[in-house]
Order: sequence, then C-alpha cells, then structure tokens
Amino acid sequence: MSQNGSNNFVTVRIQRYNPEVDKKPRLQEYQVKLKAGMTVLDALHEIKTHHDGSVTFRRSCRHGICGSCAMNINGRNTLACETPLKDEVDSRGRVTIRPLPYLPVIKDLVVDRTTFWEQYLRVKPWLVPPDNIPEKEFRMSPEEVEALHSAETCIMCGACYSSCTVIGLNKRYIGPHALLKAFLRVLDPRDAAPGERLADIAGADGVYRCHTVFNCIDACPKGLNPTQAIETLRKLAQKRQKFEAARRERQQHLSEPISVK
Amino acid sequence: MTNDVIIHDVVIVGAGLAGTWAAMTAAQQGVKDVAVLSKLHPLRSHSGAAQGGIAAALNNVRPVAGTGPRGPLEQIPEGDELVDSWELHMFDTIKGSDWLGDQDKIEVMVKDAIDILYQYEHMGCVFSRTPDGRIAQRRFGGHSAPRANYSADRTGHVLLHTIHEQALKHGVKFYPEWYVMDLIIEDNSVRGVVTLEVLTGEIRTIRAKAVMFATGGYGRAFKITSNAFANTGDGVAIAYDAGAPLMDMEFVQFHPTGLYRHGILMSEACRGEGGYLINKDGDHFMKKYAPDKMELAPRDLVSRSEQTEINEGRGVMEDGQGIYLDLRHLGAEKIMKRLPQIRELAINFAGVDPIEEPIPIQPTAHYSMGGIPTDVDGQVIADAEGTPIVGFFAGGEVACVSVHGANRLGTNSLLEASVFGRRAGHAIARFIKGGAELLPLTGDPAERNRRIVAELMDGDGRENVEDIAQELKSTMTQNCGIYRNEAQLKKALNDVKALQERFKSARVMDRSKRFNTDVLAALETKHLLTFSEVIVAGALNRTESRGAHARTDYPKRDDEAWMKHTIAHKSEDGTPRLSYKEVTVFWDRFPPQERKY
Amino acid sequence: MRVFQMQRWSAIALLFFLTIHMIVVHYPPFHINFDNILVRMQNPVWKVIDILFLLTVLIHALAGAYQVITDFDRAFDYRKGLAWAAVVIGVVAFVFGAATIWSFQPPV
Amino acid sequence: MYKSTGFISFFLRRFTGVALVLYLFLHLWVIGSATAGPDVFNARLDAVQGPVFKLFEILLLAAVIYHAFDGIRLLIVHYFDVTEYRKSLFYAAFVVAAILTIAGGIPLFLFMLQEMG
Ligand SMILES: Cc1cc2nc3c(=O)[nH]c(=O)nc-3n(C[C@H](O)[C@H](O)[C@H](O)COP(=O)(O)OP(=O)(O)OC[C@H]3O[C@@H](n4cnc5c(N)ncnc54)[C@H](O)[C@@H]3O)c2cc1C
Ligand code: HEM
Ligand code: SF4
Ligand code: F3S
Ligand code: FES
Repeated sequence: MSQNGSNNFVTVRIQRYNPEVDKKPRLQEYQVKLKAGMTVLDALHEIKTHHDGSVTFRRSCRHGICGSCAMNINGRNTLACETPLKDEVDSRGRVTIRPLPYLPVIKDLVVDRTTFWEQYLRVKPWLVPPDNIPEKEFRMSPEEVEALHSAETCIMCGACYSSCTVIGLNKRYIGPHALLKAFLRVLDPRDAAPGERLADIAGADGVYRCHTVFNCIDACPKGLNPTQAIETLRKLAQKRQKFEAARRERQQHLSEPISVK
Repeated sequence: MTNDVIIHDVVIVGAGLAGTWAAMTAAQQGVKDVAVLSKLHPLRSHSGAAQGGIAAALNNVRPVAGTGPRGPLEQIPEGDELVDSWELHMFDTIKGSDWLGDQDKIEVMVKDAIDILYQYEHMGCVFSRTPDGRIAQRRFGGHSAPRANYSADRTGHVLLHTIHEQALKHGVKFYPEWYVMDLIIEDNSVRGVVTLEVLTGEIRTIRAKAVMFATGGYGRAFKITSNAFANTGDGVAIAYDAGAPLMDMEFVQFHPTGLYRHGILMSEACRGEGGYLINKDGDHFMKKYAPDKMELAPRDLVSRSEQTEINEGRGVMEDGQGIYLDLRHLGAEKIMKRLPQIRELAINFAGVDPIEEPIPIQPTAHYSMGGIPTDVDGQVIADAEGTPIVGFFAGGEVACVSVHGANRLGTNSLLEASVFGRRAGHAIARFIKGGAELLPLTGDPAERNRRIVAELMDGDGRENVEDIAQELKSTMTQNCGIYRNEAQLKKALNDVKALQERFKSARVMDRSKRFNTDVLAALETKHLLTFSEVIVAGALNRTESRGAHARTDYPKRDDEAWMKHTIAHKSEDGTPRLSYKEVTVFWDRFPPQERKY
Repeated sequence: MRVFQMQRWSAIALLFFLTIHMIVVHYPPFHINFDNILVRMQNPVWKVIDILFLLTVLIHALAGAYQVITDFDRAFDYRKGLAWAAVVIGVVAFVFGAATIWSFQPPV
Repeated sequence: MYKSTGFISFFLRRFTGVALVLYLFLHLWVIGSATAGPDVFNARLDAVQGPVFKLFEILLLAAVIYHAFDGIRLLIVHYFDVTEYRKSLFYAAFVVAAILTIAGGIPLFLFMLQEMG
C-alpha cells in the first residue's frame, strides 16, 4: 500500500455503451485519486457519484459473495469489489475496465446474462431427494461434504462463463458455471437423479463441448475449478449405470450414522 | 409509456431468504400465480452474505467436559444426554433481546427452528458435518449452547442458493431487477405495488390480492456498515409512506467486528471458533466487560466495550479507531478449514493474513431490529390493537415480529427470515385460497411515481444525491450510533430534516431511461432519509438504555416506563407520530432480569 | 459423446502411427519417387500399417473438422447433416487412399 | 475476445488441426496419383519437392509437432487430475514442440540446401 497515495491519480478507462443511443462502444477516461485500500469498485463509485452519474455497473455486497460485480479489468474477468485498484494500474498509470466479454451489453459495464441463467435452469439446479426422507438430517460424511464444497462455493458471477472461448462461439454450450452446478448435484449422495443428470449433460452441447481451454479456472474469483468438474462428469457419464447403482446403494444408508474409523 | 397493468395473485417483494421461502411455500401449497420482484437478481440478495450460521437446538455437539466456555466441541454420542433445548434457545433469545422481544413469538420461532433446519437439509443444503454425519454446530455470542448450524463461513450463501433453486422447481415467477417504488393501500387493504423495471425504465402498476414485503435491512443509513449497497431499507420507507406503521426502529445493531474502515463483516464465527479481541496494549479487554462469556457476549455489549476502549484511547491504527481481532492462536489449519472466506477477505481488503497477523476491526452497523410490525404469520399490523392491513404481509429483516427485541443474537436472523418467511407463505396460501379478491384501484398510482422520477431526471435542482447520502450517514453514525444522548439525537433530527429539505432539489446525472442506476440511488437515498427520521425520533423519545440502544444520559434499563415497543406512524405533516405497545412477557417463566454475561 | 471419444482414441493411435510415419517415411530426408516407396511396400505389414494409419487419421481429421464446425452457433443445428457428410467424405477418402496404397505393386 | 494462454493454445491447436486436415486431403490427392502408375506419380511428386515445398514441409512439421504435443497435454489432463499444472503443461508442450521442430527441421533444411546446391 502506498504510504500516502494522496497525490497519485489513476486514469480509469471505462468502456461506455448504451445501445439505445450509441453506435458503438467507446473508452472514456476518468482521473481518480488513489486512496489507501481502494478497490476497483470504489473507484467506479467515486466516478459515478462525483464525475459522471451515467456510468453504469452492477454491485451489491462489495465483498465478493453476491456475484454482481464481475467485469473485465485489464483484459481479465474478475470481481471489481475484490480487486485492489493499485494492483491493476499499468506503467502508464491506467486501468481499463470493460464489460464481461461474449455477452450482449445492456449499458456500459452491465451485460445481459439471459443465456447464462437459462443454462443454469437447464441443468435443474435443485436437489431431487430420495423417497425415504428421515425424520432428522440425512447423514453425510465430512469427506462427502468436502467434495461438494468445491462446487457449492460458486457465486454465479459468470466470470468463468464469459471467459470461455467456446461460449464465445456457441451459446448452446451449457457452460462451466452450470456444469459445476450439475457436478454439485451429481456428487451429492442425497440426489436421487444422478443418472438423468449425467444423461442430460452428455450431449453435444454438454461436457463434450468443452475444449479444455482453462480460462474458466483462471477467471474464477473463488478459485474454483470447473474444468476438473467437467472432466469428472465426463468420466462418470461413461459409467453411468454403475454410478447410479452405487448411488442407490448409498441411499439405503442415508439415515444411518457414518461409522468413524 | 406503457400503461398495461400486470396482475398476479401474490406479489412478493424481495428474494432473500424470507421472500423466497414465502414464495416457495405458497407455491407448494397450491397457489399458482406467485411472482417475486427483486431489485437485484435473487441470488444477489444480501441473505447470501451471511456467514456464521443459523440457530436451532439440534443437539448434535456439546462442549468437551471440563474445558470451559471456549474449549473444544465434540459430537454428542447417540443416546447420550442432550445439552440444548428449544427452551434454552428461547431463554437466550429473550435475554439477548433485553426483554423487549415478544416471548410468545420467540417461542414460535425457536420451536420451528428445528424443523426448518431439517427441511433445509432435505432440500439439499450443504452443511458442514460432524464425524458421524450430522449437521455441524458451533458457538455463537449470547447462546448458551453450541447451536449455530453452519456451512463453513458461507451459511447464508448455501441457504439462499438452496431455497432459490426450490422456488424455481415449484414454478415461482421471478422478476429480477424490478425495483418496487410504491405500495398501494386503500381502505386498509392492499391493492398492489408500483414498479420500475430497471432494464427499460418503465414504471408500471402490478395489482395483486396479496403483497408481501421482504426487502431486508436498513444498515446503509450508517457510514461504516456490514450491509450491502442494496440494504437501503426501501421496504420500511415505502410501507411507512403508504400508511403502515414501523416498530422499534431505534434499535440498530452494531456488530463488533467489521473490517477496519470497510465495515465488511468478519463473522462472529471468528470469536465462536476462539478468536480474541485485543487493544493497543495487547490486553484481552473483554475480561473486564463480560468476565464469563468474554468475546462471546452478545453483540451490543461487545461493541460497546470496543467503543469504550476506543473512546478511552486504547484503540489501534493511526486514528485509534480500530481494535485487533486475533486469530493467530487458532492455527493455519483451523483458519483455512472453518474460516476460509474470512481469511480471503482479510487478505484482500486489509492486506492482512490472519494466520500471521491480527486483523484490524471496528464496530459496524449490521442489523435492523426494527421494521414493519407483523404477527407470527407475517400479517402486517396497523396499530397497537393488532388491526391487520388486509392482504399485506412482511417477513425477514424488514419486519419486526418482534423476536429480537432490543438486540438480536447472531444466527437468529437467518432463522427468523426462514421461519417467518415460511409461515407467511402458509398464511398467504390460506388467504388466497380463502377467496381473496383482486380489489380495484382509484386513479393511476403509477402516474405519481412517474412524476417523482421525472422530477429527479428533468427538474432544475442542483443537489448531488450522493452528498446528501454521505451527510446523512455521517450524522447518523456520529449522533445516533453505538452511544447516544439527547443533544446528539436532537442534532441528528435537525440534520435529517435539513437533508430531507435539500433532497427536494436533488437531481440525478444520468438522464437515460435504460438501466438507470442513478435514479435508483436517488430513490434509495430518499428512503434512507424517510426512515432515519423515525430511528432518531424513536431514539430521542426512549429515555433508557436497552440492548442496542445505549443512552449515555440514561444508562439504565427502565422496565417500569419502557418495557414497550415504539410504534411510529407517518402523520399528516410528515413527521413520525409515536405510540407504544406492550411487550408480551411470560411473567412466570421468563421474568425480566438484569442482563449480565 | 461418440465424436469426442473417437477424437481421443484416434489421437492416441495417431501418436503411434504418426511417429512411425514421420520417422520411416520422411527421415532422413530423401527425394521421394515411386521406387523408393515400393521398396518398403513390398512388405505387406507396411501396407496394413499404412491402411490403419489412413483410417485413424481420417477419423481424427473428420471428427476434428466436425467439432470445429459445430462449435459455431449457426452450424450447431445442422450437426446431423454434417456428421453424415463427414462419414461420406471419410468413406470416399478411405477407399481412394486404400487404392493408392494398394497400387504400390512391383511391375509384373 | 478473451485473451489468455488458454486461448492461445486453443487457437494454435485449432489452426494447426484445420491446416493439417487441408494438408491431409491435398496429400491424399497427390500420392493418389500412384493409382495411375509410377510415371504420373513421379512426375507429380517432382513438382512438389522443390525447395519452396521443403520450406512448407518444415512449417508442416512444426504444425504436426505442436498439435501432437498440445494434444498429449490434453490427454494427460483428461486422464489425470492435473489441471493445477495447466500453465506449466502448456509451456512444456510448447517448448518440447519447438525443440523437436528444430531438431527435425535441420535435416530437412540441409537436404533443401543440398538439393539446391
Ligand atoms: C454481512 C452479514 C452477515 C450476516 N450473517 C448472519 C449470520 O451468520 N446469521 C444470521 O442469522 N444472520 C446473519 N446476518 C443477517 C441476515 O443475513 C439477514 O438478516 C437476513 O439475510 C435478511 O434476509 P431477508 O430475506 O429479510 O432480506 P435480504 O436477503 O436482504 O433480501 C432483500 C431482498 O429484497 C430486495 N429488495 C430490496 N428493496 C427492494 C425494492 N425496493 N424493490 C424490489 N426488491 C427489493 C432485494 O433485491 C433482495 O432480494 C448477516 C447480515 C450481514 C449483513
Ligand atoms: C499425434 C498426433 C495427434 C494428436 C495426439 C492429436 C490430438 C488431438 C486432440 C486431443 C484433439 C482434441 C482437441 C479438442 O477437442 O479440443 C485434436 C483435435 C484435432 N485434431 Fe488432432 N491430434 C493429432 C494429429 C492430428 C492430425 C495428423 C490431424 C490432421 C489431419 C489432426 C487434426 C485435428 C483436428 C482438425 C482437430 C480439431 C481441432 C480442435 O478441436 O481444436 N490431428 N487432436
Ligand atoms: S465457477 Fe467461479 S467464475 Fe464461474 S460463476 Fe462460479 S464463482 Fe463465478
Ligand atoms: S474455459 Fe470453457 S472450454 Fe472448458 S475448460 Fe473452461 S469450460
Ligand atoms: S459486489 Fe458482490 S461480488 Fe462484488
């Protein structure tokens, strides 16, 4: 952190575009005074409230949990609220902010996520519980839960989705976020429909459309790994019957204590 | 401009836990036409930010015998003696509320708690687990047993995603990014809402047989807050303007551990897991203020202790306004496993790795105890006599049931939002199936709202909205914060009024219709100004200290005069008219006691 | 999905065939003419290897081309037709290539 | 366009893949002349073995080797849990491909000079 950054100004370049009035996007520059601990989101706020109220972006929680503020900062998708401004300043004192790529722009940094949510819905994100619901909780071992954490942490920010080259080419692809969700449900011992899920994501627009570009991992602000989830799903899809049988077997014992070794 | 009116059986405003539970439950009960409006995409709701846990006396873990109040926990072996009960949970909540919570309602909440937790689990919520596979629990401030059920430090996140998915499964219709700006109540019954579709800027009326408000809290009226930008108390302000009362608004909880300067929450789970608070001299000062519970005393008490340390010159950081939260002794493994998000936040925002350094923190405005008064079924109450406003429901942080009284215990609000959201869902279903009708409207309510927006966009005012908001937050923090007195509160009241006046000539910078967040910010600021006046008026009148309301000029609790709820109505001239309502107390079971920890 | 699997298995097979092909046919570099190819082709094992090589490379190439094309949003709807086109091209090319390999016969 | 090492590797793999397919069919057509007898075959092959074509062959070699090693990298990712090393794997594939291209290119280049000289 610069000791007293009071004299430092940063040139924040924001891509401006309102498709209702503008022919094409343009970059607009704003000078922002760099304060200690300032995030990119703080800078955007500063600009919006004191320079130009028409600069438009989404935000809410401002600590990386709601998923609103994903955008493209210096060519990289990330959350504006978790990105320190000073880390992004280039040698010419500039930071460039654009909307998430590959998605239609609604206004400035706000993008239309319709396809993103459609794919989320498409994998039926809810749990399908088994018939024998116990009076108390289903028993799951800490290890089983651990495996789910890598998917349950997803905040649906879309950084991965809009960095994926395949999404850039084809919006029919389910996409890393929704496949990660599918992974969460498939691996959950409480889910009674892993077979249908695996069948659904094994089509031409599912796990086999992923070309292992890895952008999704690099973009994910939560450090998640959709690629590995997709690889796992591919393997499980290969041995669907066996997996389903194992699941049925596991579900016989869902209300029994896990035996501690 | 479109004048087409949208019609639904049920309109729920807010897609946090409370709103979504209500919608899902109503749909499950067979109400076909349920719409949920939210100014954010549902999954962006602030419920998702909750970290620590959700309370319920499940009896899965207990303290290891002989290790004291901060020792390790272990799972309770099958068949062993239980350590917790809903009665104990009830007592803790009453004590936490400083005897201002309605005991009959608290009883409903703590009993429902157990069942709702299992329902969450059956719907797929990914909880952390004990070795034998039960839901894991941890300690939380003010609770005398480990009953905070959690999922690492992302509890709200997993609950919100789970319930949202279930609502989708049950065919609830969501309107994401629709801002509700007005509520229509005529002849004491609800008619619908006026909305601004953020994408297009169109202002429309939505008519409905039942309307529920679940718009969350109002922490944004303060400078340092743990609340999201969206928590601007729109619901309380809109309902108040529409003629509904507000209850106990002066009770605002300050959380002891907000990240220094940012206010971002460092979950109470940090202390639940064994973290310490230390001052400039390295003292564990909580020994002084709560010798028994220490760091795990309730929030109002811990925040006041910190503020006292700061005021007496023992704070840390350059301006002495901070305190240290020390986790180092927990060790890297425990921190990474139980508090991963906390570590990430500390590194990202304070540049401090809690494994190696203590985290600078300060008290932060966190939770709104007050709100729209309701009964246990979410039915909004119009006055102290309990007259219902027909068809109007509320739940979650926007409502005041009241189960939290003067101070909420951590983990009780996710619970409240869930339990009373679900109950409201059932009540709404009964209401609709009982033959509720779509009532007619007089005039075009959308029109007056269009004029408000037009005035903001094209008026000739020159006040900057953000400047007004900042000044409001400053005065609220300085004069209506953790400690208050008459002079400060009078100043705050004057300031708020002056700012309300200035807001009349406020004007936004963005003049386009499409996705105009500048207009939203202006409307939100208007709402902040509206309910802040109610907070201050209530605080000024209440000449005692109770829970989160700490008057330096009246430092004692006064059960004789003040064991009652504040009710505020908007009077003709726009100022709040205050009246009071008795607290429900089970005198034989939980009579008021001195509150010591 | 089948195309994906075909792509992987043919890739693994190609690793083997292509390496042989490169080493044997192209190194050390020499001036290629009918006769010096014929020397090798007199051994029928080479003919079998070359035909298998031809088969895998065609599968891999056409599966790859199919993937590349169907990655585009607009082509995605026509993927059935494209798959059949690939099969037809593959069969024709295979017959043609196999005939070529066959024709390396010593003059009678 | 989202630029990253992931994108670069994808683009190169794709570009080389498509180039190789085009080459494959050209190649089939050229040597397909064998069906018409040794004379036609020799004539057509003479036409494509000039120095310029040798240069093309070096490029072709580079394409094959890069594509193959990038493909191997993906196969490794498919069958082992190594996404963590994605960047190192990419650089490794690239470097190995470059070395092999040079090693294989030198004889071709020398041969080209020899043919010319
Ligand atoms: C950082 C933090 C951590 C917390 N941790 C815990 C914890 O560990 N345990 C616990 O029990 N509690 C915790 N709480 C409190 C708890 O999270 C909240 O009280 C609870 O989530 C409120 O839920 P809700 O459904 O009432 O509202 P919210 O989740 O806030 O949802 C409000 C909804 O209303 C919508 N809305 C608001 N205004 C409008 C409008 N004008 N038009 C349309 N829609 C509108 C929003 O879009 C949103 O969907 C925490 C709170 C904070 C701030
Ligand atoms: C040892 C040799 C080879 C290996 C290991 C290999 C491996 C691979 C792999 C793993 C893919 C899948 C990429 C994806 O799905 O994203 C692929 C794609 C492809 N390959 Fe190969 N390949 C080899 C040789 C060839 C040859 C000789 C050709 C051409 C004739 C070729 C043409 C293609 C094409 C067109 C694609 C599709 C492009 C793409 O998906 O990016 N490959 N290869
Ligand atoms: S996987 Fe990561 S990048 Fe993708 S939506 Fe989830 S949190 Fe965002
Ligand atoms: S970026 Fe896209 S192609 Fe696959 S590995 Fe990630 S989903
Ligand atoms: S504002 Fe919520 S993730 Fe950035």
